Amino acid sequence: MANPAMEPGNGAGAEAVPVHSFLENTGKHKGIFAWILSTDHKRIGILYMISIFSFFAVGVCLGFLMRLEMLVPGPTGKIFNAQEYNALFTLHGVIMMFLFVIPGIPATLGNFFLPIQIGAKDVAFPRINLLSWYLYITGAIIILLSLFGNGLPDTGWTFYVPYSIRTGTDVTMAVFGVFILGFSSILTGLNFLTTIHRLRAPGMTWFRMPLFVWALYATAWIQVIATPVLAITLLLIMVERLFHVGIFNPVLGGDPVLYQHLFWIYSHPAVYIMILPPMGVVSEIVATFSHRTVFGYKMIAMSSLAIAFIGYLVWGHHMFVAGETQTAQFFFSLLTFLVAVPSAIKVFNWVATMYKGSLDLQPPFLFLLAFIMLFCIGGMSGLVLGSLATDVHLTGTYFVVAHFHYIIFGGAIFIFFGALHYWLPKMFGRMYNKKVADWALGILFVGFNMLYFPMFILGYEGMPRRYFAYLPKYETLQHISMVGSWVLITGLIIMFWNLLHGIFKGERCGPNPWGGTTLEWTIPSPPPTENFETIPIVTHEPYYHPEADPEIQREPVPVAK
Amino acid sequence: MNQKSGDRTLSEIAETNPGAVSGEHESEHVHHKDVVGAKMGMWLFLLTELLLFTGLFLVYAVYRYYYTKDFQLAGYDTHILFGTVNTMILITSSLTMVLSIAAIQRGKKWLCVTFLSSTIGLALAFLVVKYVEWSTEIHAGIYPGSPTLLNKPDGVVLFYGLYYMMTGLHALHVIAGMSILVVMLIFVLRDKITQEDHTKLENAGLYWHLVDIIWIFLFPLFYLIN
Amino acid sequence: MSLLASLLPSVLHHAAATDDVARFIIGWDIFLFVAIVGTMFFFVFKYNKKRHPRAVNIHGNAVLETLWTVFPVALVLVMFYLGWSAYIQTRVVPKSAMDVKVIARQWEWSFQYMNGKTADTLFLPQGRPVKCLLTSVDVIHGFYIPAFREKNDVIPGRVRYLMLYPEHVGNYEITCSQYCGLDHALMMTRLIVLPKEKFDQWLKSGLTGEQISDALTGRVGT
Amino acid sequence: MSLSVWESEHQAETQHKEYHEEHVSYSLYILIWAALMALTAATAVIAGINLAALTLVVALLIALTKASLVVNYFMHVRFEDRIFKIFFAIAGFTIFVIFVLTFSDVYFRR
Repeated sequence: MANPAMEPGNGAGAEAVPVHSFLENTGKHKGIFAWILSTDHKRIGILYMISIFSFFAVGVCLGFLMRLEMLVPGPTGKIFNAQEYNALFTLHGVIMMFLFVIPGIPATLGNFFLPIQIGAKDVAFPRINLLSWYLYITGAIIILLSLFGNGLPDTGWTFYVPYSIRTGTDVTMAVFGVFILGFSSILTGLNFLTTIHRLRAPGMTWFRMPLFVWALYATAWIQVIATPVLAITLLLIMVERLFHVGIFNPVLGGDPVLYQHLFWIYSHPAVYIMILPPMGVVSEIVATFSHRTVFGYKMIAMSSLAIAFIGYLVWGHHMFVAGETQTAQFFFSLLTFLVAVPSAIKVFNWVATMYKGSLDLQPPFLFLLAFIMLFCIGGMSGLVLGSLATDVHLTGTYFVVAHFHYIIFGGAIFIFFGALHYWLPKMFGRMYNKKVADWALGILFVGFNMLYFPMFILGYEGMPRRYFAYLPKYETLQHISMVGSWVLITGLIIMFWNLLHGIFKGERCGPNPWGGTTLEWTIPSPPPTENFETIPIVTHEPYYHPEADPEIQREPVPVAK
Repeated sequence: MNQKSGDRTLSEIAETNPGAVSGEHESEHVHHKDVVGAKMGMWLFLLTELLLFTGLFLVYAVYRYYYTKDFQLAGYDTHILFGTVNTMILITSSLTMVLSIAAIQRGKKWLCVTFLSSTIGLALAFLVVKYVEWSTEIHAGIYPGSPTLLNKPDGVVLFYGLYYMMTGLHALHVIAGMSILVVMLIFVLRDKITQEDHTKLENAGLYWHLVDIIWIFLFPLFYLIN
Repeated sequence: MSLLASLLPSVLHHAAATDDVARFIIGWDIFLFVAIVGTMFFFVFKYNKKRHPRAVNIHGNAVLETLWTVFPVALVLVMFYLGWSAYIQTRVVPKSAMDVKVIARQWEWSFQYMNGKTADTLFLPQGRPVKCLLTSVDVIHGFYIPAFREKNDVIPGRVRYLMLYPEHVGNYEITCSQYCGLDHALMMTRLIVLPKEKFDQWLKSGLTGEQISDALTGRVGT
Repeated sequence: MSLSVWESEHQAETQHKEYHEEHVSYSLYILIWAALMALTAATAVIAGINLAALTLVVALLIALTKASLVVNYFMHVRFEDRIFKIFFAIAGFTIFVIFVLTFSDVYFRR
């Protein structure tokens, strides 16, 4: 097939070829086994998607209940008592972090599109890919088993010692679940790294890779290098609880702050596991809907690696008030400010990509606009927290809660939704209702800001986080925030209903509804099991829009015959 | 075209993806061997293991810095003999491991089996020594949470906490490695690992050497403090 | 610009300095946000498919890219410096500082003075620097006085310190900012700054509730 | 088959280094083993001598030497592609960074 960018929307040719899509081609197993025993990266991506969004639904409900407790100030205990509330925010954090955002885009859309975008038939280790899904499910089940233990864990998702050692609730189970999830993450990471190194199609040089692949590459390195540190830290908590070894227990001479170091050595880079893949998606979407090449391709690619690297150097800013020495505070604050720069560069590049483009305001692009706004607010509030004087005041308050929800929800998850709107037509060959998608985004955007923006103000006023009760002076803002959560959930329900309706009942769309130029748009929708009938030979940059390059002669994409 | 070394060259892609080249359509995924890819995956996994132990080494370093005196005090009581013997056992097992790979590369199946069995035997010997060592300690009343230990200074408690944690985790890796080697032995006997295709054995070997390397560092940290 | 001050009145020099840093950073944030998002929507409007059907490929611009790398670096360095220098002032312990032990336990605060007096409300004299020595008997807590923009974690088995410079007589909140279990949200007490002589009186023999409220409102009590 | 076409087309790119099947001799392995055993004996003996603060440094240097022998020869990194060395460097550098930054806090604690 020729480059569809030259004939946008022309999908008729693809349907004429008698190729079975991966959805129809069940392989040697039947029914559900055709899914849970499949080593096809596309099917595994969808397995991940189903499981991840199920847990997202649970996490959202927990978050909704947490906001509901804010109906009345003070410890009235009308809705939840303290213990219940503490379990709520712990489970909300654990589920959202470890079961949703960290696997998030890499495990779902990364699994699905990484091999296609580099012109491969599958990932390097398809069976390990399936294994990592099983580990994910095992970890999730173990976390859920803590529901039936001695009480729901109530430590917060950070499992800070010595509280996590002392509490009588079932922390061991939850920690063990996260430990298993870590291995799932590691295996995904090493699979992607090997895939990118070994399975690129002929001509797919490093600087011809789509930026989504670059982002996944950087992410995979963090997964491989950082996750083991979390694994050992959690293992130490389990050992501590089971055998009273005393490694972090201050009663036995241990240092609780050392635990925080180890925890954040992983968990700060983990923030970049969450945000780098969405940044990659943004680069894809902005190039496709601007109908021109991205501005500063190499700069964006390199800043992914830079972020992955500098992300390792700043974990200490989570501990500014934990009594770090001034030397550590100096370096960590300085480096924290520097990590802001590559992210800023990316934002500038994305906006510059719109310059002299031909902008097509389709739903994915609108999600991108929302992302840029929310991510800017999130990132810029991070500057306030990176500065020592203000961090001392604001850390541990609602300001931090607002900051990371703007980054992770407003940033990562909004663009995850955008990515769904961008790629679902490719995955299932059907288009959702675009009008409804626009409305859902509008409601989400309003609800999101209503929910989280008041938290910045609450934080500056001194409202600490993880409080099930609050002083009456915070009541108005808490109520605005609570109503915001209802609006947000309405938007989520409309959006998911629209997407599901689109998947099953939507109009059929061609292989390239948006006029994208990367390799996934050259194959039929939904993709065939083997992705490519013939492995393509890549001869040009990923966002090659010949129509935007009148001076360069159009040359067709050669295909191995 | 900056094809870096270690990345797949075109001929390799063609080799491992014949379906891709011939254009024939297959209904099932067919996965061909990519030897360098398999090794790359294994190395990345080994790096994660390295980072796993790094966490523990970091904890050790910090506490050693906090409680230098206590650590030296506690270090007197570990058994340098057990440590040295076990180091030598593991180093020798690493040798037999590479020799078994060298043998299969030269097509000498039974020599490979001999070396591989000795590796497994040495791994077992390591565990036996470890067992004797731990029982000596436990007999002396030194184990996590024991009254004898809790009466000692904080640094000593931490030293032994880390001692059990780190050597214990290492012993788990020895057991895991040994189990893998047993599977490899069966593969060699059943000719699933041959002169032509011995990547599995090589990767198992890499894992085994990593276990050895970690011990090389544990040895001075726990047994050679005076 | 008193937006921040209206959120939470600053009661002392350091709090005002913190607010200044926040004002500087948030000011730049707002400017950059308007600039970036404004440019973005301008492009969305101007280069809309309908108005601008034919895109032009632009691969990059070395000057522009250098500029928007160097400028943010310079800007964040300034921000870092301001934050650091405002913070470091609060870590200096003057000779005249008075020591107070702050002991946290689940879920209450207690304060111990040098003469052995203990209290569950923190009373401090106006105009004298105070060095709070923080320690915990069980888990990690967070000693947080929003009006002072000051906070430090309270760690079991370790002693950390926090400097307070009470400049004005008043009654301020103390909360726990580090999650510490069941009643974390209820672990609150007050910081009461008294005129020097009233404080000395309290330290020696104690004061009645009425005397304290008199001292706070500035009425001349007996 | 188009395979041959590819090969001729991209002859320049196709380095026939292929996968390394260099056969390291048995005797080299045994030599390395002997060195490792000698170093183990040395480190155990040195531990008996009082070198004060240097004890740990010497012990760790010996351990590092032993580890590099194992990595380079037993694990073949010496004969491996450059990319494997880069991977190793990335992990090593990360470990270094983790230690340095943690100690930027811990070292100044007392």
